[in-house]
Order: sequence, then structure tokens, then C-alpha cells
Amino acid sequence: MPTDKTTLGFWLYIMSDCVLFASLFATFAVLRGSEDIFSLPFVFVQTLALLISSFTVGLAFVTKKQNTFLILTLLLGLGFLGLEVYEFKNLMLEGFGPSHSAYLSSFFALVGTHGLHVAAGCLWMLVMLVTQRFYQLQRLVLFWHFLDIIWIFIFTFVYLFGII
Amino acid sequence: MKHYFDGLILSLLFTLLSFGLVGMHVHMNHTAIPHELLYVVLPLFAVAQLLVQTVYFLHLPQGNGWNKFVYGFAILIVVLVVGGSLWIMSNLQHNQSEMFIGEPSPEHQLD
Amino acid sequence: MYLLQSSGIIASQEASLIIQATLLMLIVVVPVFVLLFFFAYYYRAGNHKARYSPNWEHAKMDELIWWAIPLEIILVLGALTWGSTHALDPRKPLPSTVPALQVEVVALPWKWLFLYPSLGVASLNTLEIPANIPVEFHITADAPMNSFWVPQLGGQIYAMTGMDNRLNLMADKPGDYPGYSANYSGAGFAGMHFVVHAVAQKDFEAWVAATASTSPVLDQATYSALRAPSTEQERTYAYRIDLYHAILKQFGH
Amino acid sequence: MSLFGLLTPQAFIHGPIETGAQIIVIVAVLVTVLAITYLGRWRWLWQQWLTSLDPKRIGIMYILLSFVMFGRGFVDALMMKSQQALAVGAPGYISPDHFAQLFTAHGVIMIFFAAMAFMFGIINLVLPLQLGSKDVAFPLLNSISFWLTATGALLLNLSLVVGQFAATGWLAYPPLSELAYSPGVGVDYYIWALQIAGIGTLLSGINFLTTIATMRGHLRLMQMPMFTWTTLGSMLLVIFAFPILTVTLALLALDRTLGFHFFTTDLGGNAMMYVNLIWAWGHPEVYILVLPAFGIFSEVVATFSQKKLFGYTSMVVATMLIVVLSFMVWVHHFFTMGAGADVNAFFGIMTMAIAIPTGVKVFNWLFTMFRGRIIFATPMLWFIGFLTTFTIGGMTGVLMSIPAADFQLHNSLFLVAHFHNMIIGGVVFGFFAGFTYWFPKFTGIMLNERWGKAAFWAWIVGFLMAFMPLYALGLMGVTRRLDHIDVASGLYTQPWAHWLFDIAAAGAAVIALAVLFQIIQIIVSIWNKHKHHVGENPWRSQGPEWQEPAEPLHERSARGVAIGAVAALFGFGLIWHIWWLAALALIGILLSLITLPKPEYAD
Repeated sequence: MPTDKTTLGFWLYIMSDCVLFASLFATFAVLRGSEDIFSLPFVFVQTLALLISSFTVGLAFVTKKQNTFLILTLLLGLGFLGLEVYEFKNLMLEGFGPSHSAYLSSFFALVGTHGLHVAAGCLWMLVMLVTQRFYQLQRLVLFWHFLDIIWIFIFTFVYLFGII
Repeated sequence: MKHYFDGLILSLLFTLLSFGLVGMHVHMNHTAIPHELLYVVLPLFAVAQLLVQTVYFLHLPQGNGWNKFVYGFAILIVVLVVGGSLWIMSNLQHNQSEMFIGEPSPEHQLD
Repeated sequence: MYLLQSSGIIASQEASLIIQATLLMLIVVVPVFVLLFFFAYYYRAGNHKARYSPNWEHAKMDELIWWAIPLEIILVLGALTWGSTHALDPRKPLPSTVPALQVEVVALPWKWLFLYPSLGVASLNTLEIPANIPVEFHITADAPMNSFWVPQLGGQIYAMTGMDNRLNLMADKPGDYPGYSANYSGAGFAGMHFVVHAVAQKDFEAWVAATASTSPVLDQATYSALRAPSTEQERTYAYRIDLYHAILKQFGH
Repeated sequence: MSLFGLLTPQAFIHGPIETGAQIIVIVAVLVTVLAITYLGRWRWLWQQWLTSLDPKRIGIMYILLSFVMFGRGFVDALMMKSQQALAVGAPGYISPDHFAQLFTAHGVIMIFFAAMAFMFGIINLVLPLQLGSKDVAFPLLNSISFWLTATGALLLNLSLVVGQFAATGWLAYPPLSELAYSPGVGVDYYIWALQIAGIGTLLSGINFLTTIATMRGHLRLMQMPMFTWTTLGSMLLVIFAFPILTVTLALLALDRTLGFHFFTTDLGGNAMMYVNLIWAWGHPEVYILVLPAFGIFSEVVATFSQKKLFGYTSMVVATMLIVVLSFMVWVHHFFTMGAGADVNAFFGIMTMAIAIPTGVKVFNWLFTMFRGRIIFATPMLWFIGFLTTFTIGGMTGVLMSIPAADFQLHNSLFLVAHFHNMIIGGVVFGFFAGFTYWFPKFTGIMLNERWGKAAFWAWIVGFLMAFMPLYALGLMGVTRRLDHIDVASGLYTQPWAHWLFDIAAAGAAVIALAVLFQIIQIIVSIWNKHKHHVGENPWRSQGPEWQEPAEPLHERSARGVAIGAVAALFGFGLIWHIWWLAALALIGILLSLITLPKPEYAD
């Protein structure tokens, strides 16, 4: 982790985002209800996709083959988002939309905010690939790893606890 | 390169452990493992994976003093905000839940 | 000053706590004022008699002192806090040989509804209680957040939807004690006050009997009308349905 | 839904007094635009100021924004004080709903757009000079942050012209702020003005902390001036507290806009969680404001006692202790909500614990004066005023940190007097001291001392008259936010209730006089510049910021103004549910971020 100005500034942004997610986790934990709406294999696939993408984005930074690994990471990221959108659509169709209850409101807010961050990461990767300018790659890698860490806590406290 | 690979393996390990436990628990229709144990072990796996990714992926140890200080301060604030909020809200809920909310008979129901 | 001439067992304990804590803090505050004005005067630029040591900016002993003094004051205050918070917990029943009178309080948009479950009477914006008898209030709301507060009897507590807050108060002597909402709840907030009439036991029983026989009945329809935002004059009802728990359940989780 | 969402011509029509405010805003904008056009100054304004990346110019713009908003917040205060004096047993001249908008706007303006803006103004001006870095870590981000704050202020003032503002109190507690009880757009104006300004504040926090961390040159941490240390502490609090505000406002917005149920009274919503979250941000927020004021006083006391600051190390330790403790106290804002004795007692004791480092600072200031040669210039007078009022406020604060005492004092005028004691006595006096102290550094002009001293004495007398009676009224059982006092309310019969309110209103008038003196002071000092011209270091201060002249920096970028303008459209679109406008504005912001130029320092 180099310690120049922009990296520290971005690191501070990531730390502030930790507190943002902490507030969403606290709200989720307080408004928690109990609905049997999650499927274990589904979230397992999502978790694998994000974990492997975290690996490939690291390789994009370490090796010189940025394009190949970034594209791979982008695909995995979009795959993750696709699954999430699919899950949200199904929940809403089954009547478990965000306005169904406080528990589901906080579920959609927490997982949705993480999804928006993943979407922003994907857009960032896309811009990098299009413009072929990789001076921000180091910060994108930090951002992507941070999103995977937040997902660790989401799948543990939201999905696994919800399934138990 | 190897650094990232080790990180992936360790992360995968904890992920598989968590999902495996819950998968087994659900498979044996919620009787195999007591819930309390799960509610302790799963967060431990999550924190373990957090540490793994902090070292292997974020390379925090190679960061300068400020990165580490702000990381530690963030963890402190997250613990204070989440832990504090849970303690306060559960206390508020407990203290204000009607001890004996009897089910009023139907005609008492408000429109 | 209401707070300093309180007429409730809880209010008087809270008032003495306020005075005690203030005196304790004066131990630090008074010297600060004295030092401030003395130094400001004595060490003014014009006074050349005063010693001038521009680089004296560090003294281990002195700094230790004014870390220690505030620490000690706070330790004493902290002990006072731990004790008083537990002693004056609004949920703690008051020591008494007589069982506490149960009064249910419902904060409505800009008015207070008081229900006496065991006596079958209710009242709006006026609260009749027997003096020297502990009263246990169960407080909830069918409105935005309010706060039930009778300064001369004791501290306040919030009235919130779906929540049953408990407050134990007792009037030491008969009298009229004004009550307010202490949390802004909309345009009619300034009109949301009531008066507590603490009366002798027999007068209270007479009031209950008179109210039960002469007052209009508080049924579903009357209650629904009361839910609309308005400021109301004092009024009494007779009632038989368990309104309080129905309101509580309506917002229950 | 029509093309303009909820926006209809009726939104422009208001009651008598509000129409007056509407006209004043429109006329003020028109006059300003015409004056600039007449003087042909648009180009100069655009090139020298609006698009400047020089932290000094951005700082001056922050301070000007702060003065404008302080003026409006102060008019709100005058209206409230006059209404409360007139409305004892009478309706007064302001309707209850309008009065609610007044105290909500007064709180929001004074905290977010007067105090925070002034703080960032002084930090922009002084911090780069104290560090010797001459510039901030991310100049463009600095401009963007300013314009986001300005956009928040714009949206807030716009609520005077079209629609109305929230009538819920400056923290908009649900359920009152939910659609069920606040159907109008008022609360939406509140949410989006604060959300946009809040993001600007968070970005500033990151900017200045990075500046302190990486641009100190050879200046070691323990050599940094005290104002830099307190700014470091304040920025740490900004970075870790503002995300909580962002989440809380976003959840309320989701409730109101998309029908979520976080804080509604039905379907499991829990309004207490809003109170818990907003204050988890709320208390660090007041320390964000007061810490830089402490830093300014440390500089001022050392300079005007012609002595080194006493106990530098314990001042630094005390600052950092306050930073950590400020995240462990927030329940003292809702002791009376119904939590158990253990929770209340714990947070009460933690609140008192903050009084220890603050007490240490006070003693260190006192002993900086000890054996000094004190010059009673205006900044030093502001310091003496600060110590007197802040010590009273600290005492009442520790008093209210005892839960059982707070049960009687919460939400009463006693509380109102306490926090005005801390914010006016601490933050406002601190910023006035800083403004007077550093004014010569950036303008070469010493502010007229005679008018300065007159302004101070009018401020301190006006302040004591305006708020000491509130302590007494609070003990008499008068709650805050009363737009009138009913004859039958039991307060009416209290003997002093009437003229305590009158004294308070008179106090506000004296403060108005003091503000007038300050305006005269600035005009007089600039009008005959020659008489007030001073050299490089008029106070003969050792502070590093005085040692070399501050040369202007000439980098410019229009991106900050652009993002601010698009953010205003985004906010307006969301407030009035004009979805196409909000969507377009969001795309505009994304495009602007994507096309950011490659900075020259990029590797």
C-alpha cells in the first residue's frame, strides 16, 4: 500500500464508508424480523463470484496483464449484480418488497447500498478499460477489496443468520 | 502474486466453513448445531476473514502510520456505534414492552 | 421556581440532586472565575510590578493538579450519578404500604387522554389523583413523540407509539400541578397542557363516582374522533373497553 | 404525475409574513445580479473567485456565505424572541406552523451554514499557512466541497420562495417528520439541503486530514500549532460522524419518497432508532464545531498574553481525548426516552468524563495568562467572554448529564440556554476572535478596535440578557418550542413569566445592536483603509502563519461550480419529485466525475 496523498485520501473515504455501512448494519440488526426468504446456494454463488473477483482485481494490479484481469473482474462483478437484481426482483414479485416491513426495508437498504457500490466499481472499471488509463487502478483495487470485506459481513449477518 | 493466492485460499477456507456449517445445520432441519453456537462462530469466521483480507489483500501492514491509525479508529467507531446502538435499542425495547400485553378480545380491536 | 418548591416525592429528590451537583461543581467553577478575573487584572500589560516569564510553559506538578481535580470531582459526581439514576428510575415502584393507583396515559395529537382501568372512568386534559398515594403511569401515544411532564411531581418520560413507558409519581399534598408535553409534536403543541388535581382520598372517590355516573361514554367512535389533531377543553368520560392495550397493540411490532 | 411532480403554482403563495420573506429573498437576488452586471464584474467574479482553487479565496467565500446565513438565522431568532415576548397569554403575530419552521430553520442554518461554513472558512485560510504547505491536498475537491455547501444553503433559502421548510425541529424526529404527519415538501427540503451540504463537509474532512497528514514538510506532529491539532481532531470527527448523518437522512428520505418503513409508526418501523442514529452523529457534530474554536483561543491567549501556550502536551492529549469520548456520550440527548438506569447512568458518566479534558484546557488557558503581559485587544476580550459564558454552560451541561436531573431539565428552556451558552459562548465567540485576529493577515487592515470592543460588550451583555432568563424559565417548567403561552397553561400565573420573556427579547435586540456594530466595524476599517493599514505581523505573534506573506495561488477550475449547480438541480428534482430532472442531474454528476482530468501528481 503506497502512502502518497491520493491513496491516503481514498483510504480515508473507505474508512468513512465503513461507518456508513456500520450504521446500516445497526439499523438492520435493530429492525430485524424473521422471514424465510433466502436461499443458501444462491448467496453462496454470489459470495464466490465476489471473492474470486477480489482475487482477479489483485492480479490486475500485480501482473502487467491489466486488461485481461480487469475484464474478468468486471464480468464477475456484473454477474454478482445480475444475481442480486434477480433476487430483489423475485422478492418484490413475491410481495416481500421494501415497503412490506421495516425488516425488508433495512434488508433492501443494506444490501442495495452495497450493490450500488459494486455497480459504481463496475462503472469505474469500464471507464478504465475504455480509456486505457490505469493511474487509478491502485485505488480501484482497494475499493473492490473493501466491498468484498463488507460482503463478508452481509452474507454472515444477513443471509446466514436469516437462514438459521 | 503468491501473496494474493494465499489470501484467496484463506478467505475461501473461512467462507466454506461458514456456509458449510449453515448448510449442514439446515440440512438436518435446524437441530444439529445449537443456534447460540452458530451466532458466535459465524461472526468469528467473518472477523477472521476480515483480518485475512486486511493483511493479504489490503496490505495494511505495508501502509504508513496514518493508514493504520485511521483503520484502528474506524474499527473503534464501528464497534461504538453498532455495539452502542444495539445495547441502547434492545434496552429501550425491553423497558418499554408491555409486560403483560394480553390479547384484547375482538370487539376491542380498533378500526 | 417550580423545580425548587416541588410537591412530589420524586420531584423533591430530583431538585436536591440538582442542587447537590451544582454545589459540587462550584468547587471548580468558582476558582476558574476568580483566577480568570484576577489574572486578567493583575497580569495586564500595564502592570509592570507583575512577574513576567514568557517562556514558562510547562510545569509537571501544576498540570498534574488540574488533571486530578476535575477527575476527582467527576468521580464523586459519577458515584452520585450511578446511585441517583438507579434510585430515581421512573420504572421503580415507590415505597408505600398502599398499592399504586394505575393510570394509563395516551398522548393524542395535541391533547392528553387519561384512563383509569380499574375505575372505569377517563378524562381529557385533566388528571385527578389522590394525594399521598403512589400512582403508576403507563404512557403510550397515538401521535408523534410527546413527553409526559408534571414538573412539580417529578421527571418526564416520552410517550411513543407502540411503546409502554412506566413512570411512578406521588403528590405529597393536595394541590393543582400543571403538566405539559415536553417534546414538540406539531402545530398544536403549545396547547397540549393539562392540570393534575391532587385531592384527598375521599374527594377522589367522590370524583370517580360522579364521573362514572354523569359523564358521556368513551366508546370506539368517540375515541376515533379524538384521534384527529385538535386542542381540546377539559372533559371526563366513563368507559368500559380496554382502550390502552388496543392502542398499544395497534402499533405493536 | 405531471411534468413538474408536486410543483404547482400554489407552492409560490404563502401567508403574509412568509410572503415578506419571499419578496426580500427575490429582491436581494435581483439587486445583487443587477449590481454585478452594472459594475461589469461577472468576468472578474468568475475568474478570480467562483472558479478559484486558492484555499484563501475559497475560505473567504465560505466566510461570506456564513455571514449571509448567520444574518438569516439571526432574523429567525429575532422573530422567535419577539413572538415569545408578545405571546404570553396572547396569540402573538406568528402562526404556530410558521413558528415551527422558524425554529427548525434557525437550528439548521446556525449549525450547518453559519458555524460549519465559518469553521471551514477559517481552516481554509489558516491551516495551509500554519503547515507551510500553502495549499490543501486536493484543491479541486476543496472547491467542490464549498459549492456543495453553498448548494445546501441555496436549497434552504429556496424554501422561502417556493414551498415551505420543515416544521419539525432542527433534527426532524419521526414520526412527526414522516409523511403521515408532515405531508408537505418541507422535510424534503430539510433532507436534501443537509444531505448535499453533508457530503461536501465529509469531502472537506478527508481533504484537510490528508493535508495535515502528508503536507507538513519537516514540521513534526508535536511541533504543530494548537489550531492545527484541534482541526485534526475536528476533521477526524467529521470523517467518522458524517456518514451516520448521511445514512439517517437517506433512510428518512426512503421512508418519505419510496414508502419504506424504517421510522414509520406501522409495519415495524422504530422511530427511536432515528433518534439514536441522529444523535450518534449529533454529539460529535457539536465537538466538530467547538474544537477549532478551542484551537483559536489557544492561539489568541498565547499571543495576547505575550507568552507561550501553557502545557502544550496536555492540550494535545486533552483534544484527542475529547475526540474519542465524543463518540461515547450521545444518549444524554434522550435520557428521557425510556432506557434503563444502567444505560442512562453509563452514558451520563461518560458525558461527565468529557468535562475532565475540557477542564484541563481551561486551566491551561488560565495559566497561559498567568505571569503574562496581557493586551486586551478585541480577540482577547472575546476569549474572556468565552471563558465566562462557557464555564457557566459547562456547569449546566454536567448538571444535565446526570439522568435524574435531566428528567426535569430535558427539552426545557434550561436546555435551550445551555446549548446557546456552549455554541454562542464557545463557537461563535471563538470564530469572532479568530476573524478579528487573522483579519490583518489576509487584508493588511486591522479591524477598528473601538467598534470591535463596542461589539464585544454589546454581544456579551445581549447574550446574558437573552439567555440567563431562559435558565430561570426552564426551572419554572417552560418547555422549548412554545409558540405561545396559554392563559390556562399554569405558566401564565407565574409572576415573572411575562417579563423574563421581555428581558430575553430585549437581550436579542442588544445582540442585534452588537451585530450592527460589527458591520460598522468592517465598513469603517475598509472605508479609511489608510488609517487601519498594518504591517506583516501586527500582534507580534510567534504563530508560523504570520512569518511569511501569503501569496495567492492562481489555479482555477469550473468543475466545482458545475457540480454544485447540478447538485442543486438534483436536490430540487428530488424535493419536488420531478424525477426526470433528478435523473438528468445525477447523470450530469456522474459524467463530471468520469471526465475528471488526470492530475499532474498522478503516478
